[in-house]
Amino acid sequence: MESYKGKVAPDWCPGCGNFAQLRAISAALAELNIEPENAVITSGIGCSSNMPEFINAYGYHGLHGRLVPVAAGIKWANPDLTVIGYGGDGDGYFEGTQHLYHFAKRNVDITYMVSDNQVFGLTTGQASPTTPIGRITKNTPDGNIEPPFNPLQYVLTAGASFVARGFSGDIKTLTEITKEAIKHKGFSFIDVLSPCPTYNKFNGYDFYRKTFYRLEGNNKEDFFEAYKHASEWGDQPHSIPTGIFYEVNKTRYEDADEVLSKGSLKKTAPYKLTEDDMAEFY
Amino acid sequence: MESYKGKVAPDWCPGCGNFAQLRAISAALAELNIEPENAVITSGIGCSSNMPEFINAYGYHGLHGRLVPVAAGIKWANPDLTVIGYGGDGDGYFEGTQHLYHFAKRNVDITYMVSDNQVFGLTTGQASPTTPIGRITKNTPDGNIEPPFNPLQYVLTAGASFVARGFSGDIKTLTEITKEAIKHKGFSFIDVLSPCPTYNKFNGYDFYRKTFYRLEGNNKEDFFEAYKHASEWGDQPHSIPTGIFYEVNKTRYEDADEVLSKGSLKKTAPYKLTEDDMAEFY
Amino acid sequence: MDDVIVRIGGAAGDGVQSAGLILTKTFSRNGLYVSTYNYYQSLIRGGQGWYQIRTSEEVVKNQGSGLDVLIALNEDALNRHTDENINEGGASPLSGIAIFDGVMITNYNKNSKVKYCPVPLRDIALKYDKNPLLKNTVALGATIASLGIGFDTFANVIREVFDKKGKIAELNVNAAKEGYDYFMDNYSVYKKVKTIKRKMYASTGGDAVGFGGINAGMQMYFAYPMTPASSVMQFFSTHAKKYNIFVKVTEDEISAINAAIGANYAGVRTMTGSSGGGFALMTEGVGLAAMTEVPLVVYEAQRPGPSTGLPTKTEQGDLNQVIGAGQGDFPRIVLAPGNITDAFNLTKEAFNLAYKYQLPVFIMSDLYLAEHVETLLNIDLDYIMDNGLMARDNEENYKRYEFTDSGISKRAVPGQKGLMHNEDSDEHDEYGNVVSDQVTDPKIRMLSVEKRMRKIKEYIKNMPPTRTYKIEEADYLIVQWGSTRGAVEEVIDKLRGEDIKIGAVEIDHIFPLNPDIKNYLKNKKKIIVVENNYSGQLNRLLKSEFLINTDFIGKYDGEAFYPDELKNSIEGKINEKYEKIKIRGE
Amino acid sequence: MDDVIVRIGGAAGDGVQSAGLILTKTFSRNGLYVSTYNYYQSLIRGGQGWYQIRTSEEVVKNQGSGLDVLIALNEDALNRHTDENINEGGASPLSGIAIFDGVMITNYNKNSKVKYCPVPLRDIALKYDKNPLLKNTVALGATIASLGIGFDTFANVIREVFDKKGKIAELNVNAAKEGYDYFMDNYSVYKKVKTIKRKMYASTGGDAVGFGGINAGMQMYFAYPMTPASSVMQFFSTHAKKYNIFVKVTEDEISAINAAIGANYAGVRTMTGSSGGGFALMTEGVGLAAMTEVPLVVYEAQRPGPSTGLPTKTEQGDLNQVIGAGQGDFPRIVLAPGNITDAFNLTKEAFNLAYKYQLPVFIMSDLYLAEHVETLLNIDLDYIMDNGLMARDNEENYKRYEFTDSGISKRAVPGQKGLMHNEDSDEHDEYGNVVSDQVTDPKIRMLSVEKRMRKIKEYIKNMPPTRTYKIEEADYLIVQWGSTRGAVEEVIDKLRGEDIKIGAVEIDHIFPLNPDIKNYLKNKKKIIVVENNYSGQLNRLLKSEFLINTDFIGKYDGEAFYPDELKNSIEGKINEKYEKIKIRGE
Ligand SMILES: Cc1ncc(C[n+]2csc(CCOP(=O)(O)OP(=O)(O)O)c2C)c(N)n1
Ligand SMILES: Cc1ncc(C[n+]2csc(CCOP(=O)(O)OP(=O)(O)O)c2C)c(N)n1
Ligand code: SF4
Ligand code: SF4
Ligand SMILES: [Mg+2]
Ligand SMILES: [Mg+2]
Repeated sequence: MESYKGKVAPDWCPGCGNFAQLRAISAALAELNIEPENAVITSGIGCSSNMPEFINAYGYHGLHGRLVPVAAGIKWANPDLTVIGYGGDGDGYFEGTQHLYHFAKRNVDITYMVSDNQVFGLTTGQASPTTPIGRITKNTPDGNIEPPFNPLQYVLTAGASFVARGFSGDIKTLTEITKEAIKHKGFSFIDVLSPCPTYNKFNGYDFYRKTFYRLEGNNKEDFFEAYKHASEWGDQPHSIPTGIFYEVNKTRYEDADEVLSKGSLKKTAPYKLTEDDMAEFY
Repeated sequence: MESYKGKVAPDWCPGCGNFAQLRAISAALAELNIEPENAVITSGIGCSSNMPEFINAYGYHGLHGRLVPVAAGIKWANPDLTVIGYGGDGDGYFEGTQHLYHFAKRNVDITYMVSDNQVFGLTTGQASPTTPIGRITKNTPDGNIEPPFNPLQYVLTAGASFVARGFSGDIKTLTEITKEAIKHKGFSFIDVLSPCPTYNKFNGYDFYRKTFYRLEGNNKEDFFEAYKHASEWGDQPHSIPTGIFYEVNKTRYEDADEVLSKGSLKKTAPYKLTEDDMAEFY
Repeated sequence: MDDVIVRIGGAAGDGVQSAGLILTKTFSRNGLYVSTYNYYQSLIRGGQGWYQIRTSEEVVKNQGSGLDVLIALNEDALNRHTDENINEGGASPLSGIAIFDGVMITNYNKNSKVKYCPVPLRDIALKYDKNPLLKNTVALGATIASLGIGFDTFANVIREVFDKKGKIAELNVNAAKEGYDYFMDNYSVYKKVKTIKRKMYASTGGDAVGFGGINAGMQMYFAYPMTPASSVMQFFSTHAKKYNIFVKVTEDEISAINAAIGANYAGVRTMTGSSGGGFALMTEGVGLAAMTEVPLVVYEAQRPGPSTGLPTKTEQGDLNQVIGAGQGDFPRIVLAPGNITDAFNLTKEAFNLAYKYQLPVFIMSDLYLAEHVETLLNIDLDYIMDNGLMARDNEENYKRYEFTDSGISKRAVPGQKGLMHNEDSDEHDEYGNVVSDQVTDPKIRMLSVEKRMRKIKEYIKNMPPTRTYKIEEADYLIVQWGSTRGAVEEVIDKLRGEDIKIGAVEIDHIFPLNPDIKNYLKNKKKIIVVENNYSGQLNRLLKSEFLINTDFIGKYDGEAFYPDELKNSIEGKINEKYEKIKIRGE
Repeated sequence: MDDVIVRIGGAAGDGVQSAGLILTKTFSRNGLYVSTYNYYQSLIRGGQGWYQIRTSEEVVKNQGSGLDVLIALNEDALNRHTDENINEGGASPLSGIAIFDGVMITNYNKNSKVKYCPVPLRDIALKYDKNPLLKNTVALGATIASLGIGFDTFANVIREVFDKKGKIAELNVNAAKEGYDYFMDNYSVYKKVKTIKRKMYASTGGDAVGFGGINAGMQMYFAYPMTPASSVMQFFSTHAKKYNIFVKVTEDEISAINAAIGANYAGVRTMTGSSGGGFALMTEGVGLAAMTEVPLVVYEAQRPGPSTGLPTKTEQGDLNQVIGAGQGDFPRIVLAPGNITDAFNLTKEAFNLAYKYQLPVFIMSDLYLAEHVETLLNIDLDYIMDNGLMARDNEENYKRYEFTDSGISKRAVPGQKGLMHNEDSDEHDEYGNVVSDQVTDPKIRMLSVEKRMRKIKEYIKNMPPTRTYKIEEADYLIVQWGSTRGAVEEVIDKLRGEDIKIGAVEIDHIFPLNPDIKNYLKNKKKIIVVENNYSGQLNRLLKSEFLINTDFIGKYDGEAFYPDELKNSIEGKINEKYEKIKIRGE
């Protein structure tokens, strides 16, 4: 895990959930013996998205909402890399809505983890797509009226082959989930309940420690069971499930494609044109 | 219905499914006694999206994929209007993916009908988001490998309060569905199985006449029943359900919002600032 | 000018900005002009930032060079701002007094130009409360004392700022008083500030745009948050109920601009806005508004690019993007307010222009303009909404896009009887019907392009004259746009004082350029274009329009110009000898 | 020039284009140069369109003015193209022979310049098959006969085109033969075309870009379909297996450019492309590539705007958009091929430029260039992939964004050992770490801006000299960019023939402009900028760069320039007297 420690110290606020995800990702990569040079962390824009700087791996910190196509482009170019996308709930469920759905549907072999703090952190506290109804935020002084986005049901409907939820206050499970997600062949999605002590005073460690529970014995291949678990939420004990909701074997896009399935393009020399190839212009 | 006839004759290919939707929309508006001046048809870009020119109502033919926000903007400005969005499957399920989801979730009171011909018509025959696996199209010479998009499950998961499917070959039902959709208070979504004899030789009238059936006696308030019906598809008789899958009462965004719920902004004079209002700059 | 500059330095989360605002309000309430500067990072906690306030009984146009009073909230701040080689983008080191916690900060670099005035900030604060921010109030009290300002107005400001917090307010007032007294007891007034009994209004540029929007009859705002455009959204969000404004954060910027187009099309004045990156996503929508001739006002607040760039810094680097937004040739109007008062006025103008000419109008701001506080000048709340030409209900043979001499055709909005028509992003004829639906008509296409473009000719005829500053007999001419205005004017004042004949053309209607500018370009020894960017984006426009040789002064370190820094650069240009490239196509 | 121009007119769905392609191939196989023109609507069926082929034993550079042979597939087409006041955007009316179905079309407008050659197309066709398109083949047979070209090569082309359809091919050959014989029996050869035994290659601009991409080692293409950019995507889709290219249609253009950036970052040459509207959505991504210094090639194929505009027509209206794409100042290179051969060559160059300088490179095309067919000149398949500076594995103290003299720093791609680093859309230091993460450093920001901008200075030093045409002793200078080149050169040839000293500067490296252009601007009587747009987008660039007075000739009816039309306009400008605006900033 030490080998994954970046040269820049994280600049998140004390108590920020992102610290846990940083540890979980670093630990998972280390425990899976993936060399830092073969891991790429790509992110969007948000507090969470500052992650790549803090990990000793290849990092690509791109645009708000666009990490998923970047990740897919990298993976398709070089399948030998472990590609992890990391960003916020605003990043993934607002600005990047469409990419998440279509790349999950395509079942591209990347891992995508969302730091879901139910708020826009970096822009200082506006409502995010997962902000609950009634919540007072910077831009909803009379309470949010927009129904929250359900990330797990969204990616399940898309056809993601690995769907999970973690909690920053349970690093051990989060690390395990992350390891499984990386090992999984196909699109792996992890929504993480991540406290933002600065802008979300409601859903902190205390709240989740009280309400979360670990899914156990669920049939991970049962779509409807997963879909129903994904609708659970509340402020009572045992209200919010975490763990792996769904995991199935499914053809990866890379395997279905005639060109990609032939092997790494990175390792394949480009085609060399000859005079013969000009025949079609004749 | 005559009163809705536009001055420009439709330029679709003979046998195109869009003719049926033109009739259904015109008939529904006429039968509901909505005056042409109070109806707005807004569309994206595609063969289907040429619709507004052919209807005698207010028409706004905007950008590829962006009709939903335009429709919402119109409705929020003037709630007395009947706003109908009409576009293609490429338009709505690729380029406009994110808007459909979030505005359905917001339950804005518009009707959105998609001409689902499983192909990009106007750009001459590329695979669309609903093109089945294996299908040979202009840009998939060896067969499409991208899993098709399920529009009904998508909007159900989003939280749309009216979800239906029509078929161009069954204008009567389509008209009924359209009427119900317009009457419904909230986001009404209709996916229409619409033949494209020019670029989709597979799913024509014959195919659907054989395979479609009308949902009857379904519990329209049962989410999971609707969700499961939405997964039915096939080439055998009674494989493809049409009709209203889901319809529930749900707060419209306009009703939840403090400002919009006070009344039509179009009819309300803007606030007049006075010297007193400058107090906060003091 | 007789002024005072105070700076508060500390880490993010130290309450630097709120302390600054209390001071700003105190000066303003004492009848003084103010102008502030906020130097911060894209960080929630930590780092190093500072807030500067310049105040005077005369109009203050920028943050000012020089520094009279420093409140240092930590050691780093004390060292940083007393360092002769200060590296804060043009800000001056302290040459005055430093107020800091002499108990906590003991081991610092000494500078002979500084009078060190330690105050036991924390010790005093702890007498009242454990809140670490209370020591800032103590420091503010000491500062007020150092400037010889009476305590009462200041106390009232504190009460107001903390008003929701009841007895916390009194606590703060008392702690402040002790800071005030401590300074009085131990040091003498450093620089006496004369206060005046008069009402002053001060606001940020963001609030001014918001207020201008309300004044212009705007009723809806669609956006997706992005610094530094968010302050306008924030103004509308917090005033939604009061002013009956519908504010919606959409899933992305594309949605925001399309919803705004729908709302304007339906006849309700609506604005959208973003910063450069979000605006990039809106550019397709800009062309849609232009083609369908739907009025649209877009607020574009710049920050240093490319890409995410420096989210909390300032620059004027998006002019090319705004002028180039959207494929094809089409008319657009770009406004660039030069100060906060202008931001208010031009926002009002933007709506009437958009509605009169039925095209996209941009208000270009930048982080500096949007976020700093300045005293408002000449605010006039009168406004006549001009919605432009409208068709009458049931008008016969109504042509939405009639080919008129002015290029302006009558609008009709949904709900109007007998005026049903189609508005189309495809090229269309006078009725709105698509040109290529049956047989493409190259002639109609040409006429349509010309019709739209005539609107710009009409606008140019009706443009207000270009704003100038001390242009009389000027040998040297500065050309500037947007928020550099205040620094430029101060430099001109100073150089005029040194008998250099220099003046400025201040471009706040930046695209298209007003042809009257050419009158000011004649017979100049030098034309110096000043921009807060690297490449000279206005400079390029000016050259192409007026075929002039210019000198260029750019700044692209993320900070606004400081007057002394700018004066140096301008003097450098004036004294510089160089070969002019002479190429003429005659 | 000794040439022949043939035009086929009919409705969409009538097979106009496929008939045109057979003719084009036949000319090419006979050793002739060709250049075609396709006039069509955004319609699947109906309307009126046509396809024109110009052929000659000498190089043919454009579609040509004049019309020798018309194949009219319906009455409207016959009347339209024989009308003196033809309204098809500059195309000439027929002054030659008309081949049409004399049985079906009997009641048409007569024109004395036309020799009417009715052929019972449908009757002949029906002898062979009921397919209504077969009559086109009969007409083509008659056309070949009218030009005195042997039947055999033509027959082979038919066989090849219909080859997948087995006996249908023979059917077509026989029907064609009967059309051929009918013409021979009833009319005489109208204009004898000399054929030559030599190998000619002809392609569309879209295919040329695709082929150039393959030649340049491109392995991935991401896009979302949009006319007229789709032809490149189509080339890659149909050749994916052969050339081992991964082609992906993404959910939108935003996804396409971000995926392309990811792929290039990971070290595989990848391109993306769109037309103006889709490109508008990509503009945020352009800035990302520039900031992170990821090599990126973007194909931008123009059509008339604004907005959806005229999807099947041509224009050069997107230069402002491409130059303005993305907020902030950053380096970019824009190429604009002037013909189809150039499209191939510049695509190859684009990749090496993108990789050498690590920045976005644009290939700007337009519908005319992308979709018409022309004979390729000087095709060279040799290519050395220059991936620019790369770091060695485990290099010590590796700085991804090292401040070098050239501005170019060594790249490292994921998978390389010991070179792990961060690439960031936020402003960063030499290592890639974010500048504002702890304390913003205005100095580093400045140095970073300058570092990126130095790459453009380096590029300018290494640019190929600007292309010129008959520049010797020219009094008059045409400046053109992109696809207008062929028409411009032909007009120059003609005017030189009339003893007017005129030449051209042909700009295919359009941004930044090559400073060497100024050498050609000196001592000209007039500089005339020719563009296929309304406002003169290159003109504006030229003026700002070289401070020259210019004349401007624009065309914005959706069609490309025709040589005679352009000649008239240029002669008009040469003869025009006018007052020049004289403003100098000296
Ligand atoms: C195109 C674009 N729009 C908006 C922004 C401004 N922006 C930066 S971060 C952010 C939201 C951050 O929220 P989230 O994604 O939830 O991340 P968090 O900070 O909470 O981790 C926004 C809107 C941007 N950088 N780019
Ligand atoms: C931003 C943008 N991207 C691409 C296009 C090109 N385009 C026009 S129509 C279309 C797809 C049409 O398919 P669909 O939406 O299914 O409509 P249909 O023609 O099948 O009715 C595309 C990709 C465009 N106009 N704008
Ligand atoms: S604002 Fe919230 S999400 Fe951002 S760093 Fe601070 S605690 Fe974390
Ligand atoms: S191409 Fe298909 S969808 Fe388009 S008009 Fe023709 S039949 Fe209809
Ligand atoms: Mg968040
Ligand atoms: Mg379709």
